[in-house]
Amino acid sequence: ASALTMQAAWINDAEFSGYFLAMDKGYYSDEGLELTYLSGGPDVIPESTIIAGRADLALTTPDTTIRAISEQGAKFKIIGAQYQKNPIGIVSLKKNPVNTPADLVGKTVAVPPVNTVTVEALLSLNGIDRNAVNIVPYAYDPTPLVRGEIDASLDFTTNVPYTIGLLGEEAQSFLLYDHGVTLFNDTVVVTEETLASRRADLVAWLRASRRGWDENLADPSLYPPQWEDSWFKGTGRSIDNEVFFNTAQKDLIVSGGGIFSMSEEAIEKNLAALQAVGINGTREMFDTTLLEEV
Amino acid sequence: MANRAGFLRSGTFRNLAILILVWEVVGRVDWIAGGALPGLSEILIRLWADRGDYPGHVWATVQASVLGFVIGNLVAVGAGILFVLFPTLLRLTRGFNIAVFALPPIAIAPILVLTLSGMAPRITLAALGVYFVTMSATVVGLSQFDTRAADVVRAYGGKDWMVMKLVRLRGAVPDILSGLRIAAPNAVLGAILAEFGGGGRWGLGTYLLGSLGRGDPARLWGIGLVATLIAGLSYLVFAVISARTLGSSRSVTLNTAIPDADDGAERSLPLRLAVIAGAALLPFFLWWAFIKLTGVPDLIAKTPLGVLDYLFLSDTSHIARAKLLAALAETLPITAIGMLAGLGFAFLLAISARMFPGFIKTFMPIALVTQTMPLVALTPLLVLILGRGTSVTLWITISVTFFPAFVLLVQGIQRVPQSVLDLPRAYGASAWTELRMVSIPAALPYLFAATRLTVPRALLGVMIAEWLATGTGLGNLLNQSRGYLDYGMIWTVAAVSVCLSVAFYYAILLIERRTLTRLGMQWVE
Amino acid sequence: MHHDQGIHLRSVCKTYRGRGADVEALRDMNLDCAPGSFTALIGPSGCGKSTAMRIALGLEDYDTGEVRIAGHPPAAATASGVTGVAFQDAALLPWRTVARNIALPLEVLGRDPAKHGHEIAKLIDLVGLKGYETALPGQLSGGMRQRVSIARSLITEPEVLFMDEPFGALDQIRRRQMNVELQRIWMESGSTALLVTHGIDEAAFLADYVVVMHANPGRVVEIIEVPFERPRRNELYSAPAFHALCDRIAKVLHGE
Amino acid sequence: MHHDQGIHLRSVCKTYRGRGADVEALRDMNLDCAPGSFTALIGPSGCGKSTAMRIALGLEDYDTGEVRIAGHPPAAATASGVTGVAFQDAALLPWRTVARNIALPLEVLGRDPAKHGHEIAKLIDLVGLKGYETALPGQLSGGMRQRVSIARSLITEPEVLFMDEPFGALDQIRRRQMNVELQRIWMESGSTALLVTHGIDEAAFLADYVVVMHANPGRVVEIIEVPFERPRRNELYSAPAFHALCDRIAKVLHGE
Ligand SMILES: Nc1ncnc2c1ncn2[C@@H]1O[C@H](COP(=O)(O)OP(=O)(O)OP(=O)(O)O)[C@@H](O)[C@H]1O
Ligand SMILES: Nc1ncnc2c1ncn2[C@@H]1O[C@H](COP(=O)(O)OP(=O)(O)OP(=O)(O)O)[C@@H](O)[C@H]1O
Ligand SMILES: Cc1ncc(C[n+]2csc(CCO)c2C)c(N)n1
Ligand SMILES: [Mg+2]
Ligand SMILES: [Mg+2]
Repeated sequence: ASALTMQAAWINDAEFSGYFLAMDKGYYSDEGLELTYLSGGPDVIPESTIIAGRADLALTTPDTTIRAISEQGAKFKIIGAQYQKNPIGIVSLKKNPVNTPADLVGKTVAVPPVNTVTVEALLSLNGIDRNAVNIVPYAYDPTPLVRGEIDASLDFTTNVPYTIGLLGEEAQSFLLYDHGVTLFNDTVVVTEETLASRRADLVAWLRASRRGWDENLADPSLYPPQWEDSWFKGTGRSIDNEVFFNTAQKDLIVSGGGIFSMSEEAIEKNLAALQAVGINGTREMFDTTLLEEV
Repeated sequence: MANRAGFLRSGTFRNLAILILVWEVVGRVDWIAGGALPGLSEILIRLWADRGDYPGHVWATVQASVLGFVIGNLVAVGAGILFVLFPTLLRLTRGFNIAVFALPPIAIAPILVLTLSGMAPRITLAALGVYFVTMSATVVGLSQFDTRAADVVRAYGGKDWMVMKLVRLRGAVPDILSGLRIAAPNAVLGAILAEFGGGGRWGLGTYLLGSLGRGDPARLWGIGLVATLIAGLSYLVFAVISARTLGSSRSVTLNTAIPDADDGAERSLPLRLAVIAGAALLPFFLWWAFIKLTGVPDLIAKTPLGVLDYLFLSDTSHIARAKLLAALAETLPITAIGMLAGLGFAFLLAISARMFPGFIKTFMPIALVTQTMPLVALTPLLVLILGRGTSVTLWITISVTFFPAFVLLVQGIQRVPQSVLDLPRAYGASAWTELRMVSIPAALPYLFAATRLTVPRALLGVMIAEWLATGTGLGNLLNQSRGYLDYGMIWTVAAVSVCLSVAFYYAILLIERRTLTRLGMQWVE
Repeated sequence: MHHDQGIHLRSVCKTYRGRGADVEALRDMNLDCAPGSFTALIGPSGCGKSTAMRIALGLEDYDTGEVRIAGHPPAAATASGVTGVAFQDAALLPWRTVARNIALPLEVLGRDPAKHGHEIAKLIDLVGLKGYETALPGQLSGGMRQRVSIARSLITEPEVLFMDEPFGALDQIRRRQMNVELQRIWMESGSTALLVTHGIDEAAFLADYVVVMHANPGRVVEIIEVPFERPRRNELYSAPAFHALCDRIAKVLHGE
Repeated sequence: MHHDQGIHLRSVCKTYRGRGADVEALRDMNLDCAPGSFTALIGPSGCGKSTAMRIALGLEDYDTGEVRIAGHPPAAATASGVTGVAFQDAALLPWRTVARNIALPLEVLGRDPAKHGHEIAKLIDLVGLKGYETALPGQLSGGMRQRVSIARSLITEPEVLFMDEPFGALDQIRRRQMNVELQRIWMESGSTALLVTHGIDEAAFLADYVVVMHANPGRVVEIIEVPFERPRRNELYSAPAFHALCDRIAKVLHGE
């Protein structure tokens, strides 16, 4: 079997269910791969891991990746996209709702500093003055939102509304995707070098992962409970939360072209959205040929 | 046995009980920040419910922090001894030493994770967290030796290393121990912070990350308290040993001898210039060597030349410079205030430690919590209480800076020989008068050492606050740049912040030398 | 128990405890120095002289007994500024100049040193340190440091003066000169003085009463009155009566 | 310049420079202690006695002149273990017990203290500290600390012995007793001894030569030979010839 290392974008949660399942069921071995899975975290920059050669493949945020290619000359290729629609959204409370980008005017919104550009893209695409919104740092803790210290936060709409519900509030959210920021997320990224030398392995990975995702999304509530003592052990999160997450993300992942697919139209939309904030992406940054092989 | 009974009856115990009760009530009735501060019982209940999660995380963190603690401190004490024996070495490596202390963990953790594997990044970060404090404490301790005793050794032909072995090392034991006390929480925090970037599955840091999104303060406090417990145990061990050795380490009478003014200084001008040049270039050389040796690709790892290029020569350099200057303009003023605030707070505490020993014993556990509780977890609460303005920045800066200064100051005050304390007491001096006239001046070398520990950290504290709470200045710039994979800016901010810290440090050093020389006191580089 | 301006220790017992063996430093120590009297305390090394003095100053706890200084418990007496003290060890603050070391008791008592510049200068002159006003203790010889400490003990014009072997490191000439000066100051001020010394002649020259202590346990064995007229002059040293008294003190001291 | 086993300072000048006024501590100091001789150095406080001794031990730089101890420069002499020293200040290590403080020079010289247990015990007995072997310096009286430092200076059985006012804090009985013991040890060992003292009688009792110094600048003004036979006994103190010599020393000392 040939060894392949993947770098995930975040700590173990339902966001990566497809891979967990594929690993548990041996789909990667079936494809002749010996997969090493690296969890992520707030200080892990997945792109760095592959540049440094610590992983062969990474799940990334496309805006970061494309910006790195166009501005730093990084030699990346995007070979697939887990989320057809980015689950990132503006999350607020029902009692103080932010329903559209326009509602953000005069509000305080907490954004992870690494994602400020994404929000700036949203504002710019919707013709809102950047200075009309008070952007403060966000560290993935919903407490300030629930306590009303901030009006909204940028977070995964697939995840945080569940927690807010548990805390006795009702969440209101919209996807950035639905307001012009038409980006993928958890894009599958490799270096050009890896692409050239390990093409077959990458195709194998895509195939096995797709199998895992398909099976997982068939019944989103089925698998997370089984991972209580394995993948999710010690994460501090709850299984109910993962089921919620897995269910919520289904529509954002499945696509007519199969999991990971990147249609020409979708790629166009990504490039257009990035253009709005001055990130110059090109079609060459995406390589759809592996998916075709799958 | 008698000790334990004494403790139960003591004011400390009573104060602690009161403190816990107040905390419980405040937490229960949701007084602070609308209930964001949980009561102690809520935390304990949560802790009990989560008990299954903890062993694996605690074990991972303990492993990393213990290893880092041991390695970092061994290196620190060894380096301290070398530096005292060969002051030139200290001068040469000073920039590097300060850099190690002042480097923002958010900047180095990802680099460490990329260059090292397994537990190594965590151990390294823990070791980096302890190195400078212990080294500094070792150096002050070794330099505050009794020259009369050294004369005895020299009169028998004993050389410097013999004086070191027989006089200085033993005399510095309480100081080194106070260094270890400060190091304990630093090691734990270092390990936890490395877990943020390590992508591992186990460790309190990882657990904290997973728990952040739950909006459950009781869980976060539970993790913080467990981390504090780990650090606190180690703190306690060294505090007890320190108390045991202190009495017999104090001179019976105060040494009045004036130290040689130019002990170990390079005499010739060319040599002095060479040392200065070496000291200035060494950190950059090590930086360059680190990158070349680890072979990290150019895109991620910028060499000093790379940073120069980024900042001055490349096409986009004017944008980078503008961003950097704007950030500096936001960060620097508050840093100056933060330094003073941190130092002032430490000083105030050290004085209270002498005047109200009971109060300070009660305060110690709280102080330890502030040192081991990761600020990511604490900031939401702080923001709820203080908002996102200057006060939260100051608060965070104080909490990041005061502890080493405080412990070192207390140590300096405790070292004053009984015979000189007798004098003010024989004239009925109040504790405050005695402190003012004898203990504080006698502890001046420690006060300066404490200041030198505070100053580089102040900038770091401000940057953490900017990154977590205010979203301004260098801290925010650093974090944002990570989202752009803008490693040029990341290295630039790290380098600039270190250079600033070194500059502050040298400024203090200059004042220190002048003052101590005037007062005929022993100073170390 | 007297409650006058003198120094009174009544049945004071003191045992140092702690590491290793306990040391019974004082057993049933009684000492009465009448107001305005000059008492010399003499005894072998380690017999508890310093301990007794430290107890009188409130610097050391004692196990049983009672202590009154100028009618008050030690702490009250020292805080009111009536006492002056020169310790066995000079105990100078290394970072203060000679003049500022001498001024320290004034500062502790909240008096303004600037107002006492003249007295400080006079005392520096008295102990022969003119020209060393701004020297730091590290620049002085052992005997010079001791003289600073003597000057410091006198700066507050104390009503009760304690001195623990203040002249141990001085040469004979300076010692005798200082003895004469001390006598003068004491007579002018009418203060109560307690002097710990190893010099039998010094004790006989200066004191109204010589209190002789023995060791193990530390206790007073005899109080010898010194009858010579005041002011005593250096000629006294050659008087036969003086020698006879010194011999008597020596005998008691040696336990013969 | 002699290159024998004695102590030789030739035209040594030493000025303390630095903060404030310079102090000329020694001007053209000459000192010759023949091998096996006992020399007493006497002079007013601050005349440079300690400075001369520290220079002889290589602890202090000097401006001009030459120094030879047992035929070697100070550093070489001390390192070879031929010297022993008791400083004016006891300078004990606070964390070492009495016995281990006395053992310190052995450790510095790389000798095994365990092999000298007997000598240590004998010296502790000699200075009257039996029972205090395991006491720490903080538990001792001033005089007791000084006695530890005397014992420490003798533990290496030095060929050249320096003592800076070692008996300053001792009572007369113990002082005289120590004088006799010191004479015995010195005679048995045949060592060269240099004793700084303020006691004229002590100098006359112990020394072959009394070197008298004056201050400002520190210099030797006269060397007085002491003719009394050895071993000298306490009876000597009452001999008229002894008194006459003491008076002569005093005269020179007082500059008459
Ligand atoms: N802090 C202490 N702890 C334990 N024992 C002590 C302490 N201070 C003094 N002692 C003991 O108490 C006894 C008396 O000591 P003190 O200092 O009063 O003697 P002294 O009469 O002043 O002697 P000297 O003339 O040598 O100064 C000594 O045996 C000494 O060992
Ligand atoms: N480290 C120093 N710096 C400056 N001056 C000093 C220093 N040490 C000594 N002196 C000066 O040198 C002179 C001689 O000092 P030294 O200690 O040799 O005197 P001494 O003869 O031993 O006196 P004593 O009998 O009082 O001990 C004194 O005037 C003193 O002020
Ligand atoms: C469940 C879940 N929670 C938080 C994050 C972290 N996060 C929130 S927004 C953002 C930037 C775009 O990915 C990141 C990293 C995550 N990835 N998955
Ligand atoms: Mg005494
Ligand atoms: Mg001297």
